[in-house]
Amino acid sequence: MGKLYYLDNNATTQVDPEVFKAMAPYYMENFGNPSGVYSFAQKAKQDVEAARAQVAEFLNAAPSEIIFTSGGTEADNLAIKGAAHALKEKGRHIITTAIEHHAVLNTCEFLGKNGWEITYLPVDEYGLVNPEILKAAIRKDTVIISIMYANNEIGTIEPIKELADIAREAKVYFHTDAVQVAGKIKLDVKELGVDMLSLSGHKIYGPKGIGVLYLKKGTRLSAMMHGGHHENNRRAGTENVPAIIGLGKACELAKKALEEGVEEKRIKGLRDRLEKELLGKVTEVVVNGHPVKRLDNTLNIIFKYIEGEGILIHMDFEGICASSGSACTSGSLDPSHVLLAIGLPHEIAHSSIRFSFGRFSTEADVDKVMEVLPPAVEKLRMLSPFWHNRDEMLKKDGACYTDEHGHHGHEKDEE
Amino acid sequence: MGKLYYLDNNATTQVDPEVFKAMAPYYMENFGNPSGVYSFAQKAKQDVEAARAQVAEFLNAAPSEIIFTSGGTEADNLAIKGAAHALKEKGRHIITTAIEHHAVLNTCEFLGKNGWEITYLPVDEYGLVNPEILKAAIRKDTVIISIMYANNEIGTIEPIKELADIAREAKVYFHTDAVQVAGKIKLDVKELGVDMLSLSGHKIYGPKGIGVLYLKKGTRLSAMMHGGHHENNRRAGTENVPAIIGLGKACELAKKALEEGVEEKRIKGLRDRLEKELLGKVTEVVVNGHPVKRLDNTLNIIFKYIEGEGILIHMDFEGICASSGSACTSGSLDPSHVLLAIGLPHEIAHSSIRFSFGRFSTEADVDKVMEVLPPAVEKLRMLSPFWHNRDEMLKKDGACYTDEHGHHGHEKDEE
Amino acid sequence: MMQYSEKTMEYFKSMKNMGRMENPDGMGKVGNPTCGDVMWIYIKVENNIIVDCKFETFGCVAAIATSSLATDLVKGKTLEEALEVTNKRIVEVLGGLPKAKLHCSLLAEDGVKAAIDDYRSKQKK
Amino acid sequence: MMQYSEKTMEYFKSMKNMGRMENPDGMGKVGNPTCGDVMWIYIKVENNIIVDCKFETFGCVAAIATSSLATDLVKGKTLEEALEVTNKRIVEVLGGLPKAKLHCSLLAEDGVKAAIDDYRSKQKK
Ligand SMILES: Cc1ncc(COP(=O)(O)O)c(C=O)c1O
Ligand SMILES: Cc1ncc(COP(=O)(O)O)c(C=O)c1O
Ligand code: FES
Ligand code: FES
Repeated sequence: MGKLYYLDNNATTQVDPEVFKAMAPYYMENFGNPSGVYSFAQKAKQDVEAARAQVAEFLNAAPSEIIFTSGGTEADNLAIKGAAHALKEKGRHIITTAIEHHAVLNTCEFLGKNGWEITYLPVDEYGLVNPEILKAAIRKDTVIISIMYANNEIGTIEPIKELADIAREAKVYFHTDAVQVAGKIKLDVKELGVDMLSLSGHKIYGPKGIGVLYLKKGTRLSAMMHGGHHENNRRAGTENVPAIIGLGKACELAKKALEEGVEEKRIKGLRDRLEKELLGKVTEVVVNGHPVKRLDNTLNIIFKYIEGEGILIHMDFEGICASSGSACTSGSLDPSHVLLAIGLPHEIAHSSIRFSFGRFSTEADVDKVMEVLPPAVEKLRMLSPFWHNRDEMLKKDGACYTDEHGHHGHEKDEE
Repeated sequence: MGKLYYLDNNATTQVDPEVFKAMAPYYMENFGNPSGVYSFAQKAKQDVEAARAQVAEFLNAAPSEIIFTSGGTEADNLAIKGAAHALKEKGRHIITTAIEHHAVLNTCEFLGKNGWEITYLPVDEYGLVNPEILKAAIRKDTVIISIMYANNEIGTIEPIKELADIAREAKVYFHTDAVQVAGKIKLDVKELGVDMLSLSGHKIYGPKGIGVLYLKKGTRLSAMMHGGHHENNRRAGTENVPAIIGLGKACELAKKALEEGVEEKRIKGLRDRLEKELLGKVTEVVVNGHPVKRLDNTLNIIFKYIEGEGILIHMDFEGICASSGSACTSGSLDPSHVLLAIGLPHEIAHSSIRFSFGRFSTEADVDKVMEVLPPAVEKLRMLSPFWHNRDEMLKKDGACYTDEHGHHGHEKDEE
Repeated sequence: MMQYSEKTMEYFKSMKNMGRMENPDGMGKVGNPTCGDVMWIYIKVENNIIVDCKFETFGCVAAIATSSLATDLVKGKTLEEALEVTNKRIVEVLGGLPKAKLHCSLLAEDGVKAAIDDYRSKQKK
Repeated sequence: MMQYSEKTMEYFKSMKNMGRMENPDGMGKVGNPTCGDVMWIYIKVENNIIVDCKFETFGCVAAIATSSLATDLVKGKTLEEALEVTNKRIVEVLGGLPKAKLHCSLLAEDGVKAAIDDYRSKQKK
């Protein structure tokens, strides 16, 4: 494989060399099972607890509030199913949003088929949840509200503190999927006032196959995985020691980087440069997500009249890695549920590309995209029937290609 | 830490250097998310599929019958809950045994509290399930039978083929937890005739945090983890690529070793030597499990009149790693449910030590145990009230210290 | 996600025959209800033979590759021969398509048919 | 599983005062209903002072360590002083015990008490 221009950090990140260095000794040297009585096993146990403390510190939580899971998906499943099960005598109404990750959406859907009732809150054109709409949706039998902190596709950041306040006043558990926020914005569970929060290792330069559910002290939760007494009886299964160590290290590094504040600025700089240059060079593009309340690393952009897949493949020929919609939903033919939820029509939703920058992104990545992408778009547009007939079509059925959705399209250079 | 004499391979194994070598490039180089469209991600996808094929070959299954999970615990949970949920309209009776791993036992217990009825089959003094008793336990509403292939504590090997035949005739799904068998006995799901089978990576010199559920084509199963379309919609969550690659390699190595047949013979030799020498040197010991139908690597042995923990600690002082009962249940004060199920009284069950040999065990490990263990036992017996009064006590209340349970105790040297 | 064959990639890359045709003899506009994708096929016919064929496609990579291939395959063929270029044949030439993408090749078959229909109906007038 | 303090390990390792005592002046036999463990404490008393104390324990590492420590602590003490050696004090000296193992230290306290009771009841006879 030739040189790589990796701009898909919302899908997964490269493990940081320091993280790998921390993990590596736990495969062949300190391979003990933390449940063992002997010192060799107890060493593994202690190291797991040290990692738990690192994660707790990253979130401003107590170590006992940290549950290690197999990933963000399991954390989301455990939060929602675990609390739903624990509270099933209290009520069976759950509120979430239309733009959640499938780990939340499909979990809710499953519960919806098994005796629970789910309300999916709408979002506005930027992907924002309206607190007033949440307030109005709460019922007497509402037990859980699950709203993601930032959206993986368009990067919009929800007003979690405000939403969690509403939940607390109504005495309803509040869960937030913070998988995309971790390492990008400072996370403080106390300040946010959430009861549960999900993290995933591989989105913050840690390993795949590990995640965290933060569970506020006193929050009721039924275990989902049954077996040994691991994780204080809240998640059975032999601890994934190397991954836990790696995640601890990843949290430590993320905390440091956020405190220093240099990395995110640099990343934002790259993202902003790409956005500006693309808007300057390519016509008929629309940037999705909120202009300001948006993750600094994310650029979701629509190239009208052509489909994203072709663009991706053209970029792939040149070593550029980016995605259309969320990585998890590719394989399906449906356009992104997030883009539909912010009001984009079917065909436009098919035309989006997501660039997500990260710790290892450089100016060279932006250079390369600017070299490859504009001609690719042009090429694809040359064979698009919609492109050649766009004036006609705009007249004929505005439904498809008006600029209604171009909330901060071309005119956005000044952002 | 000084030199290690690691004899706890049923708790976890050291990752094989070849496995680590196979995994290592997937953290910082081939770190792609298999869901991505671009070649870099597709490479990860292909490698995951190659590993799936390795696992399938190891089990004589089709790759499409392999579901990757986060471990043996999740595989057990998924098998039992997933099938129970899929068949809930058909019936809600599940049969298992009293000696299962907690991943099965506690899953059944959970279902038992949520509308299912569970039958726990008894076992004989060796830990064997009687096929006739299974037959008699099957009811019209029985939907799943889950019986472990070999017990992790005492090593007894169940007659799975025969038991699965009974299940098939009764048209009941048969699941077996083969976590302890993998790599020790040849596994062939077709020959066994099972519908579901669980594996765990870290018991076969693979990494922690990865496991497999073999699901025979056509077997109905509801997913337990909801989210993206991973694992053919049967298990959501970003694939743990490095661990999957490692597990594939571990299966390949295990398959090769079993075909060559040298490793298991060597391991059995070590185990047999330790057993023989201990029985020759220490009085009042009892070997648990079946004399012949037993894993070649496992020695579960009782040192009467003293508790296992003290012995373990004495061995730990000298770098010997062994366990009492199963690693997963330590932390609890109750004696092993397996030892109680084979009929041992409470105090005797507290007196057991498990040695489990593995690929990296050597004669030096046996030498060390023989150097350290007999004097430790003697020392501990010197302070045991039961030891000094054993003749008296034997007379007074035989319940505790008769030799009834010493099925193949001292006289076992000839095995 | 998708595992495309090399041949598919080649056709996608080359985009052979892409673009619009001025004054075609026949034109087929087809759309795929499953995914919302759209394909337009243009043909030029002389003596019952398709002497030129072009396409415009708003769709996935498979849709683009199959349209390119289909136009290529029918060029130089009689209308009757062209009607025998089935999606099965297209998938064959590409060396297979991912399962979820088989429907895209149908679009190409339908596009050619629609263009020929259009040509024939114009001839009748 | 258990995280024992260094002090606990020291007492477990030394097994100070372990073993039976011939012709003790008092003997306490206590058992722990939670875990089934058993502890026997022997004392020799001269002029109301415990001049020797030994133990036999069938139990966990904490039970062994606490019996050893308890016998050590009461040696040289008057009976009244010895009765003040509570399990709290034992845990303190050990520098803590794992939560699940706190009950083991109670066994030691009870053992000493039982031995003194036994001595006193014998004296009365
Ligand atoms: C917002 C969000 N939630 C949950 C997940 C799932 O996490 P994981 O990949 O660790 O299962 C992801 C990423 O895939 C995500 O972006
Ligand atoms: C028989 C058996 N089943 C299941 C498990 C659980 O597997 P894991 O540790 O991968 O969760 C174990 C080991 O702990 C085991 O020995
Ligand atoms: S997905 Fe629409 S044509 Fe291929
Ligand atoms: S566990 Fe029984 S005395 Fe400690």
